[in-house]
Amino acid sequence: MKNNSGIAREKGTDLLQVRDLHVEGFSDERWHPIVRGVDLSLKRGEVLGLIGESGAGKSTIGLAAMGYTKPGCRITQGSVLFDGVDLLSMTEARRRRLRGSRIAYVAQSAAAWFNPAHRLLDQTVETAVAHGIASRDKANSDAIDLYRRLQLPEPESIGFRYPHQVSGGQLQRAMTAMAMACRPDLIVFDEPTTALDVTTQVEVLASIRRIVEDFNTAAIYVTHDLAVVAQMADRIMVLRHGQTVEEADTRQMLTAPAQEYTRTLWAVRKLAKPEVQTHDHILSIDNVTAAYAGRVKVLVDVSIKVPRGRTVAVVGESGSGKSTLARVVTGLLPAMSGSISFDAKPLPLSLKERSKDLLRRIQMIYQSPDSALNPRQTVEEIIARPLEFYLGLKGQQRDRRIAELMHMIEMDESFLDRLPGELSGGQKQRICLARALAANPELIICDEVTSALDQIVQEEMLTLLMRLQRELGVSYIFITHDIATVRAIADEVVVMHQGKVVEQGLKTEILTPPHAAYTELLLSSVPEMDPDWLTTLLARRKNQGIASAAG
Amino acid sequence: MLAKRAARTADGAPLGIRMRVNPVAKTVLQRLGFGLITLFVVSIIIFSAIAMLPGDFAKATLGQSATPETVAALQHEIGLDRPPIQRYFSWIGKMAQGDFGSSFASRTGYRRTVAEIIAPRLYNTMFLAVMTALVAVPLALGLGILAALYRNSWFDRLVNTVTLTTISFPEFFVAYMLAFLIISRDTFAGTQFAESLPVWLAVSINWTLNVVPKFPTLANINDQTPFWEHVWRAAMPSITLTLVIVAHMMRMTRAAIINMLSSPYIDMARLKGMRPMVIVLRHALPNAWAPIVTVVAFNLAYLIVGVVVVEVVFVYPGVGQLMVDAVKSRDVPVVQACALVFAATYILLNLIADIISIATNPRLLHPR
Amino acid sequence: MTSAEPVIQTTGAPRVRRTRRSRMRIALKKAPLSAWFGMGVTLCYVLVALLAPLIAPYRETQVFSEAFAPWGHEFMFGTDQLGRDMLTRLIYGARNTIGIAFATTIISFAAGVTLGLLAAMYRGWPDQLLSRAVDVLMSIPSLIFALMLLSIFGSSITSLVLIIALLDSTRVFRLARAVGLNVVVMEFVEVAQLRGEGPAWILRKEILPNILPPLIAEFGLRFCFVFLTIAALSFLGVGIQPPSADWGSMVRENATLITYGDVTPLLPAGAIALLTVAVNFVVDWFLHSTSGLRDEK
Amino acid sequence: MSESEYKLRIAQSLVGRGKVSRRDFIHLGVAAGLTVAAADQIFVTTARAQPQQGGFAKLGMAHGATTDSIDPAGYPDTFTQTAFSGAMSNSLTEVDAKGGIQPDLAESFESSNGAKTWVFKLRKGATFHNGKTVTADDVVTSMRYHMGADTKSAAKSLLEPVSDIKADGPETVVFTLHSGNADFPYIVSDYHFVIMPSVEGKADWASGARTGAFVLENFQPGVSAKLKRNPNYFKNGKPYLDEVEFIAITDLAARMAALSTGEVDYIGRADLKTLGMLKRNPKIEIIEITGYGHYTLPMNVTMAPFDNPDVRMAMKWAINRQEIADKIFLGHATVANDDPIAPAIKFYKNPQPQHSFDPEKARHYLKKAGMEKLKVDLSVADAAFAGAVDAAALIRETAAQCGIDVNVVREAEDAYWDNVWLKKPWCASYWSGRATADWMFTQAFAAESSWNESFWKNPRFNELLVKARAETDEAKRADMYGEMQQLTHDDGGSIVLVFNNFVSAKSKKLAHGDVAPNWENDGLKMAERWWTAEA
Repeated sequence: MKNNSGIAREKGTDLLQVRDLHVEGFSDERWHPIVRGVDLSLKRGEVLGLIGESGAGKSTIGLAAMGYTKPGCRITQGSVLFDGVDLLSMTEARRRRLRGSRIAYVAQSAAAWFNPAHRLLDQTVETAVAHGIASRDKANSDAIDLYRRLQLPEPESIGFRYPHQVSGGQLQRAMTAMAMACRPDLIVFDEPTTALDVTTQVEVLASIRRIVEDFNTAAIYVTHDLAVVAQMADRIMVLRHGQTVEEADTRQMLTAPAQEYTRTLWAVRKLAKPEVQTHDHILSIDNVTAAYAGRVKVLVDVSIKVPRGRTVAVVGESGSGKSTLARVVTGLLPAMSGSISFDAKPLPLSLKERSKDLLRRIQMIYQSPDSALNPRQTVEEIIARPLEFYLGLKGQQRDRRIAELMHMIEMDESFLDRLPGELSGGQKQRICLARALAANPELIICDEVTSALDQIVQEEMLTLLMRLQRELGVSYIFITHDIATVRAIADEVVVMHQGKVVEQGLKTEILTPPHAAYTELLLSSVPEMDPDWLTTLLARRKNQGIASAAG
Repeated sequence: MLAKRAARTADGAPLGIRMRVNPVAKTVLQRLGFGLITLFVVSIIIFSAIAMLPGDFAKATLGQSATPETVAALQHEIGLDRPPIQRYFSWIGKMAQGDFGSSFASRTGYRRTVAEIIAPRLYNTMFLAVMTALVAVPLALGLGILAALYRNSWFDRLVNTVTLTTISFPEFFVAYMLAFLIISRDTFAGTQFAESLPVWLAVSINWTLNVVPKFPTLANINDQTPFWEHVWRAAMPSITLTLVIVAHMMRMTRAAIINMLSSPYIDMARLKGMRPMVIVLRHALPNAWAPIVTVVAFNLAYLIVGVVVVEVVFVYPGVGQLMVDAVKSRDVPVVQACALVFAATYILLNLIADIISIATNPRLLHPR
Repeated sequence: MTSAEPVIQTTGAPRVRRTRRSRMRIALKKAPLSAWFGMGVTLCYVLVALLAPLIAPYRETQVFSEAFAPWGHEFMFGTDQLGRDMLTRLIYGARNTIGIAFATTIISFAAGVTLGLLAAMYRGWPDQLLSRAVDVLMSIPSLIFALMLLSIFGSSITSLVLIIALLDSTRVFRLARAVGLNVVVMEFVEVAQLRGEGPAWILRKEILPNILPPLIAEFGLRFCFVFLTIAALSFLGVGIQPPSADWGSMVRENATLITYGDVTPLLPAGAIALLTVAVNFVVDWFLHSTSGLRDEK
Repeated sequence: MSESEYKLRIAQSLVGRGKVSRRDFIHLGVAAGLTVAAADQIFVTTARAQPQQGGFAKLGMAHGATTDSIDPAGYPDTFTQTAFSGAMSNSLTEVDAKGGIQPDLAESFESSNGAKTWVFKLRKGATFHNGKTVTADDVVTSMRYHMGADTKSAAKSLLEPVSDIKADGPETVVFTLHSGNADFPYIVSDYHFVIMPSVEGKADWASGARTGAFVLENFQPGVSAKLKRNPNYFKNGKPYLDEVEFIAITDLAARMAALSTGEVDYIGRADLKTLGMLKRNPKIEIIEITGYGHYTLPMNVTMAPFDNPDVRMAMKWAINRQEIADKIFLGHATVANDDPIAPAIKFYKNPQPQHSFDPEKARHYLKKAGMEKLKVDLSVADAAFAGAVDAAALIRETAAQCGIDVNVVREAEDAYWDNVWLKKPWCASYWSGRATADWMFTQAFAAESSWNESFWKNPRFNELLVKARAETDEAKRADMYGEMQQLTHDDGGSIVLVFNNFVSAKSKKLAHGDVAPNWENDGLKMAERWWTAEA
């Protein structure tokens, strides 16, 4: 990896050379190009970062480097020379022998990529044993050693657990151990920390970086997050629409990107909204405690006030109770105790007790538009329903309003008879927004509405939301885990941790020190566009003795 | 904290004061409870159904020639003169003590208990079911796995089409066709059809027919039939049933495995350089057990509960025929007992399937 | 469920606007040979069933003097034991058998899907009650139970249809409930609930369209199994009433001929089998193309 | 006749009983001037024709149910009748192959007092299977088992004419009848009236100890019954077989297959449809006996529309009996004329005119009944008789031409005799026939009979029935029976379609003498009368 760790790394001979790679994928009954003529080369012990938006073809290239394509894809052209041999022209049996032993893979979501039926240890050593590299016993003790190096807790016994019994961060490290089991020459990391909380991400990044350095393994690190890749890679290649945009050393890329496109990759970070303080509250949540049937309390004594026409950002990691808060406000999960008032009137806690008009005034938008939109309804049907249901609009009136709404979300009417499956992620999220707006709401709860989107799309979405707030005076509760998003949109910020409110107040108050301890941990864990950020952070934490928050 | 607790769970060590019922035990207890209720309701339904059927046992046996006094005398002897609700409660009272009661065919000094009537039949039914299952289940799983492994190959298509065809015919038709094969051993050579064929073809067909063992078309066994003869005599019904049930299980095995093959961890196994057979057997199959076991349990239940047609065709004395006979003669205690045996079989097999589903799923077996 | 989202993100390719009909046309164009075969055969059957009086050379029950006439010009497949034209019987058999099986399946689906989805939506005690009731029904051997019920209510076509539908609806219930459970947790259902929609609307507009593929597939399979059930009931003597021609009874009546290698009983049995295989081919393809279930390579 | 020839005759008869070996016989034959080949040929034919001892037979019965028992109060069908009555037991008399009555367990019988008193003398030395000697008391107890208020016997009505039974010493039984009945010995030959040991004054049926040719070894209701030879049987030389097994094969196709594959040596009620194909099998013989059995379609005359005699007559003319005989029974039947008395039975007189298919006449009678159109339900199942459903389909077609809409209701086979027969207004039925006109009429047409399937109560008919029974003048009796047959033909509620032939099939491994016409399975006595033909 990078030399700044102090250990001199030997940059050896060429290990991997990809030439003029073309990959196609089959969808909508046609073959579409995914990768269009990409070249890359990698030396032994070198880490290459592949970065781009979704659809840029970065994961496909990562897999193609192993001579592999996902089902429904095919390599149509090019060569992949691994250690001088073309992976694409060799027999399947030979490729199989290389995979796992000399080239290994670490996937984004370890929970899905680990076989749920087998213990971690069995999966870790499987490659070594199957390829005849080590005996079962030797492989076992080596695996335990790897667990230890990766700072997994209880390295002796953790291997006897099943994947569902360990946390996401641990699983990601176990998968790294699995990839390391045969001491491969090359590991492809495919967004290994994207699904993790920021505080966990720091730990995993540190572990991965160390072990790759220790064994001098070459790596391809695929991610959409420039700040993350900056910590890991020696060189970065920016991809777009399956083609190389630019390629440069990490530092150079960060300080002086040659292409305008590269700059847009951190677009959201540039958004910043000046906050406005208001004392007219549309919603006030007082001492609310909530729990799912018979389980532990998910929200404990939470009080939050939402100013009219403004945005409250609720920040927290998974398990902090922020999504539960949304369910409590909508009445899907009636609070056990406490009260909620809306527009200065008490709001019935349960959905069933709320009038149709009350329901209309509070709308919600979800993180994943895929599951929030009925895949069997056209855009028109989706937007029209609230108009008919709440406002009783029919015929021309209805059509006119639909056109207005489409205009509001900056989409044209040709989309109206499409199905959600035919829209991009950003477009889908806009439809969700239009559906919420159709009800003429006063408060919209946005639950991680941008976190599934690419940076540029996120930026557009956030800008749209802010414009609508200016024009319509609608209030937002904006639930997110991303600090950049908070900076971009919030007036007030609520920090939540383990079902409790840690801190709340105006945005600038919260985001500038001094912080509460948890806020400090959260904020400091957000990667920055500085290749030395991780090294510095780890050193500082070591000094301060901050305990790792996530195991 | 969390990790430590999970570790102890994985090691199987006691979990401390907070009692956590083993998920398997919990399921078993819960399902057995529901099972008892189900049996109770089944007994009521069956009892009412027989009560609604025209005629009763006395009329059914005496039928044609009986004078009203004769019928009344017999009704009194077997207690049919009491109101149905009273009869039901006295029956269930005995049932609760494990007494299945006596068949209405009993007479003074000649008691035929339901248990002694059902026992040999149940043995026969179980014998046939086990014998068939021993062949059909491994065959179905094997074919399903191979079909999944070589999906869309000619082998896959062949297996699919053949099994599909066998379940597309009525059961009794399959049975008669098999019987025809056996008869053809002796008679094929003399038929007009054989004469119309070229000699070489007729000869080879005849040869093929004679390679088939001459299975008996009559599977009438009794309690004195020796074991291997029982196997021999039950061969034809067993083959028929195998043909009928293999398709379902095989197709489900294939579908479940192929379904698993689209999981990310299968991609992972491929990226780890595993051989296709290893991928199917070690990575896909363990996760596909639940649907496979469910469909296997369903078919095993069918082997016990639903084979009345095959029993009739091959004259195999199983519980199915017994129950039909008993319904015919309105022999309520026997019908009730058969229905309960069937229902219990169904419930138990489903329970076993559920237990296996839990046992093969670490998420359920070792909750966090 | 939301399999419409392609796994592969295409780059920059303009998305084609499609109507439902054009989507269907593309799917059809892609259908394998077996599916085409299946659809062709099924269509033929349906046409034969609908047009029976026009196609059939004779009346359904018309008796001619010669019983067991050989195949030939006058009687294409010969005559049966009473001297009725075999071809005519087969054609009318299609009408009766398919009609009854169709009616039965429709009823069992109407009941099974409605109850199954209600159980999935409401959970709690309605679900428990319905599920346990279905357990009870399923634990009674269905063939013998059908036999008893038919003896009680008489083996008219109406009671035959209703009884088989009742016993069949248990499996439909289970399937509908299972697939329904997958859909009710989707956020778009929650959206509808938040909007304040009534359960009937949610069921019809939000859930049902999303579970149609497995239900339609199951419809095809159950439709075929109804044939086999009716045939088995005919075997036990309580099938469709003569002189209506139905394939199950026709096989049964001539079953003894099989033992002597006579092909006559093969015709109705073959008719049942061919349709079952055909429907299964269509169902296989349909399931394959609508579920994300992808056979690679 | 030379001495050698005479010796050969005797030897021949001995061969028949299996007492002379082939070698000895050929030796004798050559001595009598025959060639070795000729002598051998004679040996073989004789051995086939004459009963020989030993062997084992598997007999496939068309019936059998799990509720079957050895209780003679029941015996609902051919399985129990052939196995438990015919093979295992004896009645006082039996019907021979020519339809005559012969003493069985009785040695002789005679009547007095205008056929009102009947005296039966028992065979000496006849014993039960448990070794107990048969006494007159056993006979009295056995017969009383079917009599009295609390009997559960299906044959109760047969003994209703009996006023008293008493033992006269250990070997004589005296029956006193209410009125004279010249045919009484026929009645006691019924398969229900088997003789059982008397234990504490009660008939002991449950132990299975009877007098018959075979001893019950194993019985599984609804499955099979295995019996082995009774070594102490009172009839000399009988039975020939060492062992018989009765197997219940209710499925027709299964029965045919079982015979074809040699699983069984005999099947009752063969499938007529495939008889031609079965005949081609060189190992199999068809046995066809013209019996007393007939197929009827009883109309309940107490229910509309059949309470109108003209409707009944219209129905009788609306049926094509010849077509039914040809198509359903494939010629194995004789067209009947709504008269249940078979041509072979004494006092048979064919009533006039012969009913046949005549739409004109049918419409005429329908009009006479004041109807233009008629819609009736015909309840059938193949349980009534094989082909009943098809016959109904044919009737539907012919009746339609007479303006009668016959709705064929296919009933469940399993409970047909309980649910349909004697319950539905019009159904199909089968009678295996009775050996005398009186018996047939008394059971199926007498007003008080519980088997009066058409519920027909014609006063003149019932008056004649009683008179004819006691009449000793044969000519007067003939007239009376003739009039009764005409009455059933003109007014009766039963449509008698055809007289059937008992068609059964056997493997050539089994041989038999003349087959009795009274019941199926050689008068139910096949186990006792048949032998294996293998040399």
